[in-house]
Amino acid sequence: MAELTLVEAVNDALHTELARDDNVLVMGEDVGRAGGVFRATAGLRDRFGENRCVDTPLAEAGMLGSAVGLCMAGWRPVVEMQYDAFSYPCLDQLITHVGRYRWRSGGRMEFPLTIRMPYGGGVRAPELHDDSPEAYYVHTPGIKVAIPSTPADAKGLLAAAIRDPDPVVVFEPKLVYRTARGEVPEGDYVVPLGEARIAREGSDVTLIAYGAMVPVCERAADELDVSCEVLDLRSLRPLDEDAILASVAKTGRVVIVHEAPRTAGFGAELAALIAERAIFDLQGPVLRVTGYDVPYPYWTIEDQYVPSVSRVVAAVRSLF
Amino acid sequence: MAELTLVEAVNDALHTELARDDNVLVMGEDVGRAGGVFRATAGLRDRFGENRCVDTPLAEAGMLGSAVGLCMAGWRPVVEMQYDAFSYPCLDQLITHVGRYRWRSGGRMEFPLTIRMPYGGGVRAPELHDDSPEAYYVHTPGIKVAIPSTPADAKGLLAAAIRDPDPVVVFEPKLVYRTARGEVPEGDYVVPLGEARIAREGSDVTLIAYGAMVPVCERAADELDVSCEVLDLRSLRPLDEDAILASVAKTGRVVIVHEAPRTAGFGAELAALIAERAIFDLQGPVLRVTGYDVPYPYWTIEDQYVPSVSRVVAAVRSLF
Amino acid sequence: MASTDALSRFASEGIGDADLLELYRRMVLLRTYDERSVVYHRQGRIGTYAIFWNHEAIQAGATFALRDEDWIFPSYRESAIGLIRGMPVETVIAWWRGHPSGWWSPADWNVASICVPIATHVPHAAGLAWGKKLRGEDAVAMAFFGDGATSEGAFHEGVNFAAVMNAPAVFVCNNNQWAISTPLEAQTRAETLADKAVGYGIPGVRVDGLDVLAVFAAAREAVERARSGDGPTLIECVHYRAAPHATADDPRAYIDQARVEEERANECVGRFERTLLEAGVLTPEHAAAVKKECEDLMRAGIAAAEAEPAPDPELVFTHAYVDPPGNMRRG
Amino acid sequence: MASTDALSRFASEGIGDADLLELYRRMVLLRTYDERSVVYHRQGRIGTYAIFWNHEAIQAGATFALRDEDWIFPSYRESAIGLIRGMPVETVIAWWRGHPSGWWSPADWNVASICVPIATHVPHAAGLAWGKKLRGEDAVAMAFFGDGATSEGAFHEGVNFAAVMNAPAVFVCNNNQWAISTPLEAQTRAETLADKAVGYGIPGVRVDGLDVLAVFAAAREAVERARSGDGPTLIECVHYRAAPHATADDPRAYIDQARVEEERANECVGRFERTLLEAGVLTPEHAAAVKKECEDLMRAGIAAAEAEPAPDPELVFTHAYVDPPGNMRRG
Ligand SMILES: Cc1ncc(C[n+]2csc(CCOP(=O)(O)OP(=O)(O)O)c2C)c(N)n1
Ligand SMILES: Cc1ncc(C[n+]2csc(CCOP(=O)(O)OP(=O)(O)O)c2C)c(N)n1
Ligand SMILES: [Mg+2]
Ligand SMILES: [Mg+2]
Repeated sequence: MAELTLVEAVNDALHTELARDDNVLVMGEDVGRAGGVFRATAGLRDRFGENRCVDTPLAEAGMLGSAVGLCMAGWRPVVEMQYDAFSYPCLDQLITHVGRYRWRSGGRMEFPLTIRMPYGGGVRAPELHDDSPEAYYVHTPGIKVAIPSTPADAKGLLAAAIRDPDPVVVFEPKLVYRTARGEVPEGDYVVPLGEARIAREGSDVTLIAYGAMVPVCERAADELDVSCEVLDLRSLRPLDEDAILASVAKTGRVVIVHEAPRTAGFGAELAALIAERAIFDLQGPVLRVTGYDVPYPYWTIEDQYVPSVSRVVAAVRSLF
Repeated sequence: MAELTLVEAVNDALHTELARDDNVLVMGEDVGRAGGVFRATAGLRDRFGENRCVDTPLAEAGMLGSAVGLCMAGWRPVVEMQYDAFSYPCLDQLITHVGRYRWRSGGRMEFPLTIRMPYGGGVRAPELHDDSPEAYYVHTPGIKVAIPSTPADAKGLLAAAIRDPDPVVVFEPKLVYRTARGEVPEGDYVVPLGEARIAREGSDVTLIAYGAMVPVCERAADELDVSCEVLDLRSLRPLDEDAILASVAKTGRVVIVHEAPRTAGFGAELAALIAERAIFDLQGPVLRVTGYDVPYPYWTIEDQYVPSVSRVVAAVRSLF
Repeated sequence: MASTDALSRFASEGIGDADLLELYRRMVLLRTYDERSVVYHRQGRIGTYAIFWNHEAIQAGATFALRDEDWIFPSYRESAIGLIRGMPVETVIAWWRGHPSGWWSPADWNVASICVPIATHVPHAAGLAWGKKLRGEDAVAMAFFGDGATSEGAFHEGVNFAAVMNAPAVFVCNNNQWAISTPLEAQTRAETLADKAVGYGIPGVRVDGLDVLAVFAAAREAVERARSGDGPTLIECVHYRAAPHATADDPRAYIDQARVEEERANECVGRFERTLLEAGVLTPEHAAAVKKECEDLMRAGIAAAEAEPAPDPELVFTHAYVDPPGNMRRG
Repeated sequence: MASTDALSRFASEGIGDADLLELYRRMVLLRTYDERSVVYHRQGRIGTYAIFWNHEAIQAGATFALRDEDWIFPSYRESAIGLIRGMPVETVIAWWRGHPSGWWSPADWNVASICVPIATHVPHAAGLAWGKKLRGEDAVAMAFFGDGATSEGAFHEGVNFAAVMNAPAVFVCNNNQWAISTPLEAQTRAETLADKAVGYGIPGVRVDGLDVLAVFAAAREAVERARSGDGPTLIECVHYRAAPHATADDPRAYIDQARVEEERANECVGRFERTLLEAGVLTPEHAAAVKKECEDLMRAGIAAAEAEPAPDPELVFTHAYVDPPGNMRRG
């Protein structure tokens, strides 16, 4: 066990997986010579060569589109999108091809590619360095989505994504890239997709979150006098519905937290799941604390936008 | 009043709005010489000239990106995407610019552009002619979304979209382009965004739908012995929350129907709204009847995918 | 006429009569597929169909330069190109019937899936070619797309990727001068589409898209260049769309029919046939036999396609994931 | 040196000393803005900042060919280009401080918003130029972007649109030969970036990006071409990035510092200053006065930016819509 930051854990996973499987290849903008703008791919080019850690032209659709072709040639590409909002040019390839090509092949070809990107706000950056695009990805059939909140999960979920036979998108909470530190198992380490983590046991209310909102919920739990269960989803598809329903059955109260805009965000899916499958367990409304349906704001006021401990606390209090 | 098909009503709206405002301009692939692959833009080029109804190069991002520039030059562009799935290349411009540019200008510039496209399945077409992408659009801040189900609304909502000072996306249900016929007011006719339509009054259960799923819900209501209220949203953003909550308060039972994949589809937002604001009105779970989280299937079995009358009927029955 | 000289030139290069007759057979096969399909559509036996009449010289000529290990990336306009590799006629017909038996595995034929969204397969070809090269495998990727496709960002990003990666790719542009109803001059201001190669630092060539031997010669050179490690080539095959875009389309609204008639009079299969007859490579009997063989193939193909049992509704779910999420079936 | 000849040539064309001194002032203004900003960043007074040191000749030279009614479409690399139009220093500083007062209306200055996502503003420039032309208004659009930007589909689609629409647009590529850590040869295989113009059927020119007069001359020709209805031009301004990509970047990992030192020795502002001094157009006193004036402007600017009251949190919602949906504030 080594104590690593979240971004170091990502780097560790990439080193481990490239060493483990010669078919794994990392590609993206500035991943090679520079080792990534967040250093997530540091050391890969020196260790595995420029053909296993490739600096591509500046073209996200070209990156993802050629990754589809790489899969056809037997590779398992790991594509880095430099930032959340800079992944949007690749959505066309994602929706029209990445999510459909296995289906198109009558199930006889696999497209085991991974897309990973830093996401989320709070980093005092110019616009479009703060987005939380997970809903665009998780709404797309054929795609799986994972979002770690701890260094150990950052390693384990990325390893699971790279080994998964289907396309997986991993969103890494850049806000805690360097501040989240924790014990990370060395060498082979996989956290299976689809298993939520109970970040904190509780009995009065369930806080459901992922990524950088997990620590926010934990801090809110500290402030609250009621007993909060904090559920860290870790994976949005596959989704650990049992863990959600079990917790709701126990507490009867739910607050869902994410940074993305509210309308048709993933929180809506969680609320819908609960409204369909756990309606009679509920002792109150299913609340969401989310980003607003407005462009991500100027960073001097971004704290008004990103769900805060106090907004989560207020939502929980309103349930009692 | 003339009796028109839905696509004729779209064409009528375009003729009316281009005649009404010299700043309105229609652009897209094959909208000019051919009058659109569905004839939605027929006659515009002859009547208003090739500069008011422009055949563009085959480039959706280029179309929407230049429409942003056209707005800066004082135009009100109406951009046709030839089919739902062929709009995906424009998502980057939509998310990074169309939804944000007014904010970026400190509210001092307007981007009154309209995107319109045929959407939805059931038309026995090759793949990617069947998608229901509304969730990608409605999740995007700064964008409004309207979806008509009748010829009159197709005209009135498109007119409202073109006159609206904000960017509006109008999805036209291509399945009923030529089969939905109805009285359409001649000349100036606007259906305000944000007002749902009660397609049928009822007291036992509320069926919420839009576009081509409205007639499906109406047929289901015919088959059912319980009294169904069918709510045609007409506009997803702005959303007529009062109409939804009023109907749920009356019936206490809800079935939401859309063609798009289920996960994080707009139905999730509707269920989440109800779970948050109407939880104590509910006498049963909030159900969704939707497309599945898989690629839209081969057309010989697409009827297994698109919500059918019998699936809606079964969902309603399960509530009693 | 030039083509007979071409024949002797090819002969001197070892392209013998057998090869020419095989090339002829492939053109006839494609032509027969296309003409029968239009009839099948009229009879309601297949859905909307993208007609490739008079595009056969491009499709047969370009792929004639490939080996079986090379990959083909077709657009909807090249839907039947797999026939050249021996793909069963019923497979392609089934695709146009929306029947699951029409979905093949690219790995089975080294023919990628029919690409419906314009130009989005161009980066796939770049990636496949690059990926094969990285593995030290000797395979070339050949992508087909139209004149309109060159306006898409996906074309630009894909060709640039291939060029930068020095990938063994050949980009074949079917310049039929129309994108549905949009003429070439509304698509680009460039003198030629081959000019676009300059911006990627790769060779661009322009050939008569109705001269199968000219297309083949250009493709052969491009494939050799790719194989020998010198990177991609862009080939512009110039002709003029002499049929509707698809069965649903009525071009009379926008194309001058006189021009279309001219084009039809000079159609590529008959042109090659005349050349071969003239050169004594082909006899009328052989030509008739080839046509008969292809018609029989089609007859058997449509019969087989129509004999397919109705698809299992379960197929809505079967192929979405290797390892499907639990809630996939909820709807 | 060539530039002195250039001066006389310009003089004969009516570009007099006053113009040259104004051009010099603009370069010094941009240089001062950039150098002070790096200091402000170190002092924690602005956020991450994209350094444009030694890009001043491109920005000042190209825009010197514009009239006030012409539009400028900057990338983050041209964040301060509005200063040339008289935009207050504090506005640009505020942008880098993430303060709402840094967001101007493009219509106020005919300067579009700073474009952060690479190349996505290229189609905006095409649309603006096309739209102005449709209205019969005489305005040219000039877009700035980097070498890396030419790999994006948005660049391709935007330039092609402008070419097809014969729009009065000028595309200025700042080829500093690096996209963060990615060198030009990993971005394109083309001989030059100006070559890309061929594929769009428009003129492409290549100039020394450190020679402000060469950039101005090329821009002036392109602007005249656009204004006279002959369509867009692509101008490649070649130099070499002699500073980090941004304050957050450490180029020592990937750029040879010796090369950077060479470049710095030949930086563009000093070069132009020497030319003007040599030609007797500029005196050391005047040069000193200009620098002082620019430093004062910066001092006033940062003071004004820092004097801005903390933004009203309500601004999270204010500008999203003209006519906001009712649920906008729910979160
Ligand atoms: C991304 C995308 N946009 C639009 C369409 C609709 N569409 C189908 S074919 C076509 C024209 C294509 O023209 P071209 O590239 O010249 O190929 P051709 O049909 O002439 O072979 C269009 C616009 C599509 N299939 N994909
Ligand atoms: C679409 C998009 N992808 C990635 C980025 C991240 N990024 C910021 S600057 C940059 C390099 C740009 O290089 P170039 O176009 O040469 O311009 P320069 O920075 O050299 O002026 C990258 C990749 C971005 N801003 N937008
Ligand atoms: Mg064509
Ligand atoms: Mg650069």
